[in-house]
Amino acid sequence: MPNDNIVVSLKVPSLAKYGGIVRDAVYGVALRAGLSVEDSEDLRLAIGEAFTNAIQYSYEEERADKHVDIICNTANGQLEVIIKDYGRGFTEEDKPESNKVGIGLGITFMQSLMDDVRIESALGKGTSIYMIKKISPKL
Amino acid sequence: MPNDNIVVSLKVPSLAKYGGIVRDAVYGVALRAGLSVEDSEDLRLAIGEAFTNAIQYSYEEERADKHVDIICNTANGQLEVIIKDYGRGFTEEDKPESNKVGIGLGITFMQSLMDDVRIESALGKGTSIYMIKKISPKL
Amino acid sequence: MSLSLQIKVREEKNIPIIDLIGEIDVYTYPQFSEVINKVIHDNHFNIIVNMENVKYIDSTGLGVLASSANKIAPNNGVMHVICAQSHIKKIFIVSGLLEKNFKLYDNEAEAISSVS
Amino acid sequence: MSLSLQIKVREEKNIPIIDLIGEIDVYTYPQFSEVINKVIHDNHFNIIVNMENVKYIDSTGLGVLASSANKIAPNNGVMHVICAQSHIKKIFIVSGLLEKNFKLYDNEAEAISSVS
Ligand SMILES: Nc1ncnc2c1ncn2[C@@H]1O[C@H](COP(=O)(O)OP(=O)(O)O)[C@@H](O)[C@H]1O
Ligand SMILES: Nc1ncnc2c1ncn2[C@@H]1O[C@H](COP(=O)(O)OP(=O)(O)O)[C@@H](O)[C@H]1O
Repeated sequence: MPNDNIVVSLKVPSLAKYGGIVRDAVYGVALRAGLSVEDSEDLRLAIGEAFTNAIQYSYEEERADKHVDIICNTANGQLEVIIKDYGRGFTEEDKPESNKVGIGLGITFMQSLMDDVRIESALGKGTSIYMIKKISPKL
Repeated sequence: MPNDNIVVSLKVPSLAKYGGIVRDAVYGVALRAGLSVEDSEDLRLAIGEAFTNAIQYSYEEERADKHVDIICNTANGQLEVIIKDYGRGFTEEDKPESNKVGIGLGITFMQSLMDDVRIESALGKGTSIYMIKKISPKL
Repeated sequence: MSLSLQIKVREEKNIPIIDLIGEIDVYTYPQFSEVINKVIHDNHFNIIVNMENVKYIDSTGLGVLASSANKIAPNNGVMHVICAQSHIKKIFIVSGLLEKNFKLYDNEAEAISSVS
Repeated sequence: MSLSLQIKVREEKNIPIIDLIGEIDVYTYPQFSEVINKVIHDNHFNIIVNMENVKYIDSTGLGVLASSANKIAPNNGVMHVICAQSHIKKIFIVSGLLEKNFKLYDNEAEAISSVS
């Protein structure tokens, strides 16, 4: 169904403990969109990394009163997942200090696991990560 | 944290196969809100019944282009979950014919498992089911 | 997470056992309905439904069970349901089905010895 | 679904084994970090981390492992990781950690016989 445009969206508070819900929901959408279990696991990790960054960097601390949006679009043989935070944002020149446990793997993981990753970020406005995984026809 | 107002919302297409994602997400929110495993399982079923009704009755058939909203609010020691569809709606006098497999248990289950259930429905506009489960302090 | 319900049918001492794994809901109940109707069509009136590995069942799944139980009732058939998990048992209790031709068991051995 | 990571520490042939069950992410990694730091503080330089029952680990969990591996490196310590599932193995491969003082095993017997 190449022209079936399916949209699933999820909004959670900017709190670390909601990561599991986000990852499970996106994994479930991926399976239903026709991604293989392996590709869906890859997406689970990529989404997990983007959510972690939203939690660790968008505000100084976890915020129950702020939120993160996750939007999944299935159309034209691919699944696009967008993770949006409304926090500080970053540029090459102006980045929050890497968290002590960060080993610079988050964005690397996203890029190596997804077919395409695009980052839109504006200081003071927030960050949106667009990730695309192609739906390969089942063998 | 009685005044911590946590909001989680989810929007899925009006398709039967998204039920699992809805139930798992609401179950996850319930655990995080401090509900016991047993109460969270009750909520899983109540939400499942409300979602099933949205799928079976709001339109003549499943619709990828229509959607169901699920909104979870945690505040004042209770979790409220709202399921909204934008379909035909119903009144005591004007109801869609009960589905062949329906045995009139859906709303009964919701009422017996939740602390409070309120139904708002308007013909041609849709149906919203408000369900409340109190968060009992852990023993 | 598996998307589809897994269903297997086997026989023990001539009694059909339907093993269900996964979730029975508005998406998957038609599969379950098809399988159980076939079993009844083969003239089995005592049926064991093994729900030990069922994570979720709602009124759509109970509806399939209830209408199947109605079909076997004229032949004194009984729907024998194995379910170990308390939240699944609770659903059967709340549903009122246990007042009809339904029996619940904690495990397969119990069910088989009761039926045969 | 369990909300918190479950962690147990035991010893086999004087080698500490950290059993992890659940998900290691931005929410749960501090628990893991605390436990592994305690083990290192007790002067163990060869550590087995059993991830057979880990459903998910991301860069926060790998960060804990990487910094622990750095701490034991001066004593020729090695981080021995048991992981059976392919999607967890893949994360270790992509991370580049296997080029450092890390070793992967398919099961506990393999890990123990290699360390002792
Ligand atoms: N959502 C975000 N908001 C603000 N800054 C971010 C966000 N995501 C990433 N960054 C910045 O990009 C850097 C690189 O991120 P990443 O590749 O995940 O590695 P790490 O988290 O280990 O530093 C982070 O250190 C941070 O400065
Ligand atoms: N979301 C909905 N939209 C329209 N009608 C509904 C909706 N939910 C319930 N109804 C109506 O209410 C009736 C009772 O629902 P329920 O208690 O779940 O039992 P059943 O589905 O077995 O009939 C349904 O038969 C239907 O007519």
